[in-house]
Amino acid sequence: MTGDSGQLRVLFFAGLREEVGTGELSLELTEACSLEDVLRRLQRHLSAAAIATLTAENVRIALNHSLITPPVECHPGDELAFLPPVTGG
Amino acid sequence: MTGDSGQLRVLFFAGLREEVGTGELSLELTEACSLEDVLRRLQRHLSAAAIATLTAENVRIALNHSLITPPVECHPGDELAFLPPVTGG
Amino acid sequence: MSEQTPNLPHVQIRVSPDDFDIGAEWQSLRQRSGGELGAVATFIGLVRDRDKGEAVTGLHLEHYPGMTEQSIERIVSIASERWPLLDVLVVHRVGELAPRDQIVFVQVASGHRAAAFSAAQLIMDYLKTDAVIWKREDKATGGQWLQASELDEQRKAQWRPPSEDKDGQDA
Amino acid sequence: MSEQTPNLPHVQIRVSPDDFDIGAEWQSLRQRSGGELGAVATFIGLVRDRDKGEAVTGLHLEHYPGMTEQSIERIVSIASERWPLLDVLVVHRVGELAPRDQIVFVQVASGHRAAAFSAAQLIMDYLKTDAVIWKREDKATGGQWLQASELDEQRKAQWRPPSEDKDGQDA
Repeated sequence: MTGDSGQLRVLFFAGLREEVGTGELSLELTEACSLEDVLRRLQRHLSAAAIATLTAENVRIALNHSLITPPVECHPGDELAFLPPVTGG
Repeated sequence: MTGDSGQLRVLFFAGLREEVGTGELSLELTEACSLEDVLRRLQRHLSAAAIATLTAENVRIALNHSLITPPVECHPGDELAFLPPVTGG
Repeated sequence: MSEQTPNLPHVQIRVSPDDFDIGAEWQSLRQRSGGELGAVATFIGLVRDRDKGEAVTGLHLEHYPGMTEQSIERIVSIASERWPLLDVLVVHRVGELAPRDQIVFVQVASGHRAAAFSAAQLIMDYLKTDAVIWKREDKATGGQWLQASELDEQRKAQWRPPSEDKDGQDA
Repeated sequence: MSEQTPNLPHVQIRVSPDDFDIGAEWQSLRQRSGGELGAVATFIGLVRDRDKGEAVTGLHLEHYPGMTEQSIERIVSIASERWPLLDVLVVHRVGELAPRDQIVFVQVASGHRAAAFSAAQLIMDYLKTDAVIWKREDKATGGQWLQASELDEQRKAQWRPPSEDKDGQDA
């Protein structure tokens, strides 16, 4: 599940991808950091409106393909994904 | 639904066909007759054991493709069928 | 592409010794359907090679031409009065079948999945109890005419409309 | 013809832009199955051309490679732990689809019809609520990301095992 060390891949899907304007960002990471730190760093790249949609109540967060509930630590090489409400079938 | 006038077709299916030894018998009929009359006339062609299976509780009777409950009258040209328990699918 | 009245699905019932081709039936349904087709539920029944631990050598199916088709039409009507269906196909084979042979195919099309699934399942449950078809299962020890089981009767009874439900226990 | 442990069905999950061929999938299932195969329930979902009276011009489906397949595997496990299944195939398309296109195919094989039907229906109900897939429905007035409806959630909840049922109202 770990990719390039020193990077945190951050993924956005569906409506979040459209809102953010990209499906993927990479953050340089030299050590473990909290989800709050990640959001703080994302503010440099994204609009306040985009940050608001990422932290909406119905958005779930996956770390390395597993759903997680904060607080959580992200490590270099991890993949963090923001998932709006799903529906298949 | 009516066939040759003057005849009553009598049909036997599945286990009844095997028991009776044939799938079909024809009785000459000049006028309406009751189901009891039909059974009485069938006794000339069939064994007592066969008649017993025809009149078993789980055997249903159809006249011209419609399920009926005795008493019922059969007419020349009618088709009478003895139906053991069904199962499709 | 025929126009469909919502409550009058296109219905086809075939009872014959002929085998059937699932892919061809689906292509044919797709071609005659419009853009309102959203959900198709199907069921295929096959001859199993064992029953209660004994090898099954074959299945003999018998029908009453005319009355059998009528009995299946009635079953399809029960389903189509209950759910908004677009298309229903029931194919039932008769004659001599071998283990692994296809026996029955039910294909139900609707706008939405719940109607398609429920209708296909109701039709299969009623075929077990109400279709005018007889089956003899042949084994080395002889042939036996099958009957709908108590469980089959219970499954049919579960489809009883809530309005006929006296004790109000239906979920 | 592979040997199957009763509680471990042969499972295949495919998430891709590729269309699927119902007839070929059934032939392939038939070839890899043994004589214990008695019942196959399938479901096909298609893109409808209208929604709430408005024309639908297309459907855009998005997935999260790896996590999406995992989420569907979990759904199939719920079904296969509950019923004795022989074989399960789930094909889900992603990318740009047009009205009348095939979206999803679920094919469940079992010895008996009730298990096959129930499992196929549970899988479809859970795909609506739990599969990690996103759908944008495009109309002349714009695109809208879909969500599982309240009814979808209720349908999923109905599959809750009786043991988890606090008030004992399940039928």
